[in-house]
Amino acid sequence: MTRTLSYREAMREAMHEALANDPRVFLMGEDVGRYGGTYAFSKGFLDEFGPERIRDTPLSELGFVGAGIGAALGGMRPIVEVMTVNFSLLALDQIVNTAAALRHMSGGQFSVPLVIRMTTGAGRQLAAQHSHSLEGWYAHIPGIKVLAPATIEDARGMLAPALADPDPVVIFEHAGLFNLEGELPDDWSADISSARVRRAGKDVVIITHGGSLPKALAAAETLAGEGIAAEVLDLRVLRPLDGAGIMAAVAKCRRAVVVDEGWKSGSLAAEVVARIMENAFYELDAPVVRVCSEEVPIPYAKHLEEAALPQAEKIVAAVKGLFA
Amino acid sequence: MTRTLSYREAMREAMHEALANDPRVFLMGEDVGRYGGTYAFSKGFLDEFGPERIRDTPLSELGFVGAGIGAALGGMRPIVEVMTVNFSLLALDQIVNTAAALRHMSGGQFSVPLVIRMTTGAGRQLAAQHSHSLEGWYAHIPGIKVLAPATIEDARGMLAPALADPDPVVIFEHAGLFNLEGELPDDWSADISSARVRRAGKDVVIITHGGSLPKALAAAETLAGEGIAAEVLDLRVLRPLDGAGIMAAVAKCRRAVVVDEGWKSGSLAAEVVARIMENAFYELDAPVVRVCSEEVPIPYAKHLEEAALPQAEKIVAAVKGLFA
Amino acid sequence: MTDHRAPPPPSGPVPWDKDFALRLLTDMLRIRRMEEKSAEMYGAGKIRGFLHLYIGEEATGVGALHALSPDDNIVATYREHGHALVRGMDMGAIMAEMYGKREGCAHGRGGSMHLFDAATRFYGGNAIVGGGLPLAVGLALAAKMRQEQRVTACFFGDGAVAEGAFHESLNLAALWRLPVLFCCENNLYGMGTAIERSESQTDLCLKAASYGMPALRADGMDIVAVHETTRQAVRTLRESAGPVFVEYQTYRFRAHSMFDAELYRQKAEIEEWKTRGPIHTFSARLKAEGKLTEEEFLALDAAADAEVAAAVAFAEAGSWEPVADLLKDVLTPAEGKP
Amino acid sequence: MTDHRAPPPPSGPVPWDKDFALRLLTDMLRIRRMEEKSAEMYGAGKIRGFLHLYIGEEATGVGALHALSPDDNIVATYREHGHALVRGMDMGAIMAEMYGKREGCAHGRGGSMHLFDAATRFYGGNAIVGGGLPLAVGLALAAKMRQEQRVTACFFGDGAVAEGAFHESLNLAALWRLPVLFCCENNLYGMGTAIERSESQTDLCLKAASYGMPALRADGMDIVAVHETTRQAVRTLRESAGPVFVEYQTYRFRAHSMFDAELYRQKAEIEEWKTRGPIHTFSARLKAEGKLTEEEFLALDAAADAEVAAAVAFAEAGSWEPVADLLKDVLTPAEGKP
Ligand SMILES: Cc1ncc(C[n+]2csc(CCOP(=O)(O)OP(=O)(O)O)c2C)c(N)n1
Ligand SMILES: Cc1ncc(C[n+]2csc(CCOP(=O)(O)OP(=O)(O)O)c2C)c(N)n1
Ligand SMILES: [Mg+2]
Ligand SMILES: [Mg+2]
Repeated sequence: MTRTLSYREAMREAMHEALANDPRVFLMGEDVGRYGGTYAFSKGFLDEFGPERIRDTPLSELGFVGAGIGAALGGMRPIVEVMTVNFSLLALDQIVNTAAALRHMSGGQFSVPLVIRMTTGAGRQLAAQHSHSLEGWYAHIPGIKVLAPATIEDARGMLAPALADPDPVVIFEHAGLFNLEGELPDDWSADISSARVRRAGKDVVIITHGGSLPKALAAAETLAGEGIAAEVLDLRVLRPLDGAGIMAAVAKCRRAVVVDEGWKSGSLAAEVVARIMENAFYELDAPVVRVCSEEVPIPYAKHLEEAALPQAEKIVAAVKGLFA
Repeated sequence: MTRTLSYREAMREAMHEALANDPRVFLMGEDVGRYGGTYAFSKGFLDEFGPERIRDTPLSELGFVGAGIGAALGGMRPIVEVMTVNFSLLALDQIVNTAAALRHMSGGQFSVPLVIRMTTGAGRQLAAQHSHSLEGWYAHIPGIKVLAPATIEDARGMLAPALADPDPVVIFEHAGLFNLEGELPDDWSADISSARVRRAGKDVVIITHGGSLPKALAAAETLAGEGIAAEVLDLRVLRPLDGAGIMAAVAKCRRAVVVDEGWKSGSLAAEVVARIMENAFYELDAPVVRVCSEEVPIPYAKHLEEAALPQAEKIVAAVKGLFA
Repeated sequence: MTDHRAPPPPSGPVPWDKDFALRLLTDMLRIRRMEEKSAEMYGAGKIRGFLHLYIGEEATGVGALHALSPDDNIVATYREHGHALVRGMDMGAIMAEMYGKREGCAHGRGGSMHLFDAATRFYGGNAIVGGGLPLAVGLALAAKMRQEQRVTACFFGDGAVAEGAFHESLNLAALWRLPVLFCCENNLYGMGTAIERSESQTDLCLKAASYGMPALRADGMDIVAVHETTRQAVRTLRESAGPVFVEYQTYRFRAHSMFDAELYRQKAEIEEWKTRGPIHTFSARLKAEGKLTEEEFLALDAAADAEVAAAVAFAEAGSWEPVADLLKDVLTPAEGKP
Repeated sequence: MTDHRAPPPPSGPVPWDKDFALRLLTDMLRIRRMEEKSAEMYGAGKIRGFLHLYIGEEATGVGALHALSPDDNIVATYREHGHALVRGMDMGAIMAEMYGKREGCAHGRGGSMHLFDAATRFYGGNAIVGGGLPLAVGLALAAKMRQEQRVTACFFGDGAVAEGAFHESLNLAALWRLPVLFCCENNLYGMGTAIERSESQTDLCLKAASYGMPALRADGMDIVAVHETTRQAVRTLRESAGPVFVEYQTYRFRAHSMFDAELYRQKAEIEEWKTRGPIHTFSARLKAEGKLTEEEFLALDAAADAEVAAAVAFAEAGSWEPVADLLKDVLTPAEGKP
C-alpha cells in the first residue's frame, strides 16, 4: 500500500516522527519556528512541540551550528537547519574544525551525534550568492557523513538513520525537489551507506545525485527512445561514497557519465571519475565524461542560469558522445 | 648570476619590492607588524613602511578579509595574509560570496584586485585543526585564481603578477617549504598561468604542487636509481589548471601519478585525474593513481602524521605499481 | 495586543524649504510606485527569484541618502531597490535588471538582489546578511589611506546585528577610526524573527557604544528625523574622524519576500504601523504647512507613475544577453585591466 | 615606559583556611612545574608542534576551576594544560599526550592543544581562537533542556573577543538564558598584538554588558580575587539563570608559543608583571598569615616535582599507537554507538 506525497511532506513527516519519538531530538535554525520554516518544512511544529524544541535562532550561522555541536556532546540529538548551503560557509569552521575532528582529536572520547540539514542548488533564479552546490566540499571532510536524498522515499527515510548515527551527518536537500510528488512505499526505511540504481540499463550508466536525478532520469527516457539503455545510479550517500556500487554499474555498462550541479573543476563528479579511473579503467569502453555546472557564478537571468546548469539535453548529448 | 636564498627570504623580497614600488600596496593580517609575521615573512616591514601599510589586525578573519575586498574596490592593492588556511574557513563567505562573485554579479562593473596569502599544509605536528590542505576547495571557485609557489623562484616571482592581476588571487604557501634554500636565477619573473616541468622524464609523470613537490622530486631521484625516468610536473597554478601542460606530459609519459596533500576523496588530485580521463584516456598505458592524505583528521603524533601524509616512499611505490 | 506597538505617527514642522521637501517626497513616491509595479510584474512572472520590497521603509533610505554626497560610497542589502534609485540610478536600468535583461545595470547577471552602479559609487546589492559590512570597512579604509574625503554608508537590517560580521566590522572601523556610517534599518524583524527573539539586548545603540562608537537613533518613519539625524551623524563622523552608528526604527509593510505567508506577525500590528506610513504622514505635514497642495501631490505621483511606465517599457523592450556570453565577466578581460 | 604598567602586586588577607589555601597553592605549583618541564622536553625534542605555556597565569585557572563542581562542563583553549590538570586529569596522561604516546589522554592524536577528558567533563583543548565558545553555548543548552544543574565554564583569551564567534555566542547565551560562565583570560596580548591594537573598546566588561549580561572583573594574578569573584559569578549565574561574563586580568610570563621572538613587548614590562607572580605573592601572603612555612612550601614544591618526574617517566615508558590504527576514531565504531 503506497501513499502519494511531496518531498516536502516526506521530510516534514520524518522530522515530525523524530521529534515525537525521541525527547532528545530538537530542531534549531533560522525561522524554523514562527515563520514555519523557510521552505515550510516545519509548519505547525512550533505549536505542537513548543519553542524549546523548535528553536528559532538569530542570524548567527557559526554560533548556532557550534551550539548544535555542543548540544550533541551534551546528550541531545539536534537537527540544525542551516537555511541554505550558501550561508553554511559562515559555519564551516565549526563543522570542519570541531564537529568532524572532535572524535579524532579526543582519541575517541567524544562523538558528535549531530544532524545538519541544508537546502542546496540552483534553478530558481536566485543568482550568484544563493545558488551554490557545495556538496562536494563537504564530501571531502573525514569525520562526517554526507547524504543527498533525491527521492520521496529517501526524504522520508534517511533522517532516522542519520539521527541514529553517532557521528555528524550533513543532509543536502535540493530546492528543486521540494514540490516533487511521488509514491511512498510501505517500507520506506533507508540505509545511509549505499548508492541505488533508479533505472536499470546496460549501455551506459549516468551517475548522479540530488537535484540532478530527475534530469538524469529524463535523459535516460529520451535515450531509451533512441535505442540507448541508460542506467541511472543515484549516489545518495556522498561521503563515504559507495565505491562498490559505482564499480558494479560501470563494470556492467562499460560507459559512464557523471552529472553534478557543482562547478566542474574540483566537483564531486571529479572524485567519481577518479575512482572509476583507479578501479575500473580496464572495464571502460570509453572515457568517462562529466556534465557539471559551467564555471561561472550562477547568473540571475533564466536563460543564462539554465545554460549554466546541467540539463537533460546536455546529459543526452554527453551520452551520445560516448557512442560517436 | 644566481643567488642562494630561502623560500622565506624570496617571499619577503617579493613583498618588499611590491610595497616599495607601489603606494597602493599594503599588507594586512594577524601579527604581520609588531610580531614580525607569524613566519617572519614581514620582519622589519613595520619599521620601514609604518603601521598604516603594515597593518596588524584583530582576530577577525571574516572581517579583515572582507575589508581587503573593500579596500581593493576602493583603489588599493591589498595583500591580505590569513595566517593559515585553517583559519581561512572563517573567511570563506567573503571570499566565495563577495570576492569571487562581485565582478559577475555587477555585470563587469567592479573588479577586485586583491591578493590573499595563506600558509597551508601539515608536517609539523600541529594536529587536526592546524594541518589542512584545502587548496582544492579554493580551486573549485570561479572568479578567483589560485597559486601554489613551490620553489624559490616562484616564491620570488609569483607575487608581482598576482598583484598586477585585476581579479582576486589566492596564494598558498606550504609551511614545509619556508626554510628551503635554493638558487634564484637572475630572471626569476614568473607567469601565473602554466604548469612547469621540474624534472624531465619519459616513463611516468608525477603531477603535484606545493609542499609535495620536494617529495615528488625525491621519489623521482629514487626511481631513477631503479631505472624509471620520472618526469615531475609542478602545477603551480591550481586555478585555472594548465590542462595543456598536463596533457602534454601525460601524452609523453603515458603513465601518471598525482600527488596532493589534500584528503584523497574530493581532492584536487581527483580533478587532475578527471581531466586526464576526459582528455588523454587513449594515451594512457595504465590507470592514473593518486597519492594523497589518508582520510583522517591529521593526528599529532609524528609517526601517525607521517603515515597520514604523502611521502616519497609512497610515491615510489605508487609509480612502481604502474609497472607491475 | 501586538508585539510591537507603533509610536504615534510622525508629525511636527518640516524645517526645509519647499523645493527640498518635495524632492524627498518625490523620491519616496518613485520608490513606492516602482516597487508596487515590481510586485505586479513578479506576479506576472516577469521578475523572478527573490524580491524584497522596501515599501513602508522609504523614509529611511531617502532621508539618509539625501544627507550624503555623490563622492560617498554606498553599500546596501538585497532590499536595495530604493537605495539604488535615490542614489541616482536609472529606473529603467533597475527594472531591466529585475527582468534579467541585458540593458539592466548588471546585464541581468545580478537581478533584484544585486544592483550595482559604478557611476554613483553604489557597491551593491548583497544577499548575504551582514556580508556588506566588511566591504564597507574596506572601502572606508581605502578612502582613508588615499586621503579621500568620502564617507562609506553601509545599510543593513536588525537581523544582521546578530552576525559575527557585524561585530568584527564595527570593531575594525572603530579601532582604525574609519569613516563608515553604519545605517541600521531596524524594521523589527529579520524574516520571521522578531528582534526580541534575535537580540538579547534590543537597544541596538547600546551595542554600538560597546565599540566606543557614537550612536544616534531616528524614527525611520519620519523622513525629517531620518534626514536631520543622518546629517548630524555625518557631521559627527567628520569631526571625530571615526565611524558612527545610526539606528532607524522603521517597519516593512509587505512580506519579507514574495514567498512569505507572514505567520509571525499580526495584521493589527501591520495596520497600526501603516498609520505611520512615511509618504502620507509627510504629505500631510507638508500640506498643513502649505508646502504641498493636493494637485501638486497628484502631479508628483503621476510623474512617478510615468517614470515607472517608461522603466517597464524599457525593460520589456530589452534584449537577452547571448548565451554564448555566459562566461563573460567571471574574470576581467586583459584589456579591462585597471 | 612600557605599554602595560602592572598594578601593585596582590596583597591582603587570605580568607580561607589553611587546608583550602594550600590546595590551591599546590595546584598552581603543579602547573608551573609541569609546564617548566614541558618546555624543557620541547627543547629536547620530546614534545613537538605548538606548545603554549600558561606560566604566570596559574592563579586564573586554579582559582576559577576550584569554584566549579565536578558536574560542571569545561571548555578551554590551546593554552589549557593547567586547566586540564586542575580539573583532575592525570599528569601522566597529559604528559604522555604531549609526547604523542598511546597512553596520552587522546592516544597521541591531539597533542598539547587538544587535551580532552570525558571523565572530568573536560571538552578540550581547541586550537581555533574563539572556536570553543559556540560549543560551550551548546553544552549549556543541552544542560538546560535536560534540566541538569551544571554550569559550562568556557575559557578564552582577550584575542578571541574580536572574533565573530564571541559575539554570536554571547548573544545566544544571553538570549536563551543559558548557564554559561564566560571566562575571559585577558593577558593583554593575542600573540603579538596588544589588546589596544585589537579592541576599539578595551574595557571588556562593557562589551558583555551590551548583551545584557552581568560582568565581573578580577585581578587574575591574585588567586583570592579570582576564586571569590568566580564563586560570586557562579552564584549570580544560578540566581539569574543566565550567563555571566568574568574578565581575569592576567599576564603570560613566557612567549606566546615556542616560536615567538617577543619583539612586541618590552623586557621591562614582563619584569614588572613578574613581581606580581601568582605563586610567590600568594605564598608570601600565606606565610605572613602563618598559614605556610618555608618547609611546607618546599615540601609542596618537591611533591610537585616528584609528580612531574613520575609523569615524565610515564610518558617516556609509553608506547606508540600502531600505524595500522591510523584511521581509528575518525568515525565511531558500531559497537561504540551511544
Ligand atoms: C548569512 C545569511 N543567512 C540567512 C539569510 C536568509 N535571509 C535573507 S534576509 C533575512 C532576514 C534579514 O533580516 P534583516 O537583517 O533585519 O533585514 P530585513 O530583511 O528586515 O531588511 C534572512 C534570514 C541570508 N541571506 N544570509
Ligand atoms: C581563528 C584563529 N586565528 C588565528 C589563530 C592563531 N593564533 C593562535 S593563538 C592566537 C592568539 C590568541 O590570543 P588570545 O585569545 O588572547 O589568547 P592567549 O594566547 O593570549 O591565551 C592566535 C592569533 C588561531 N589559532 N585561530
Ligand atoms: Mg529587519
Ligand atoms: Mg591573550
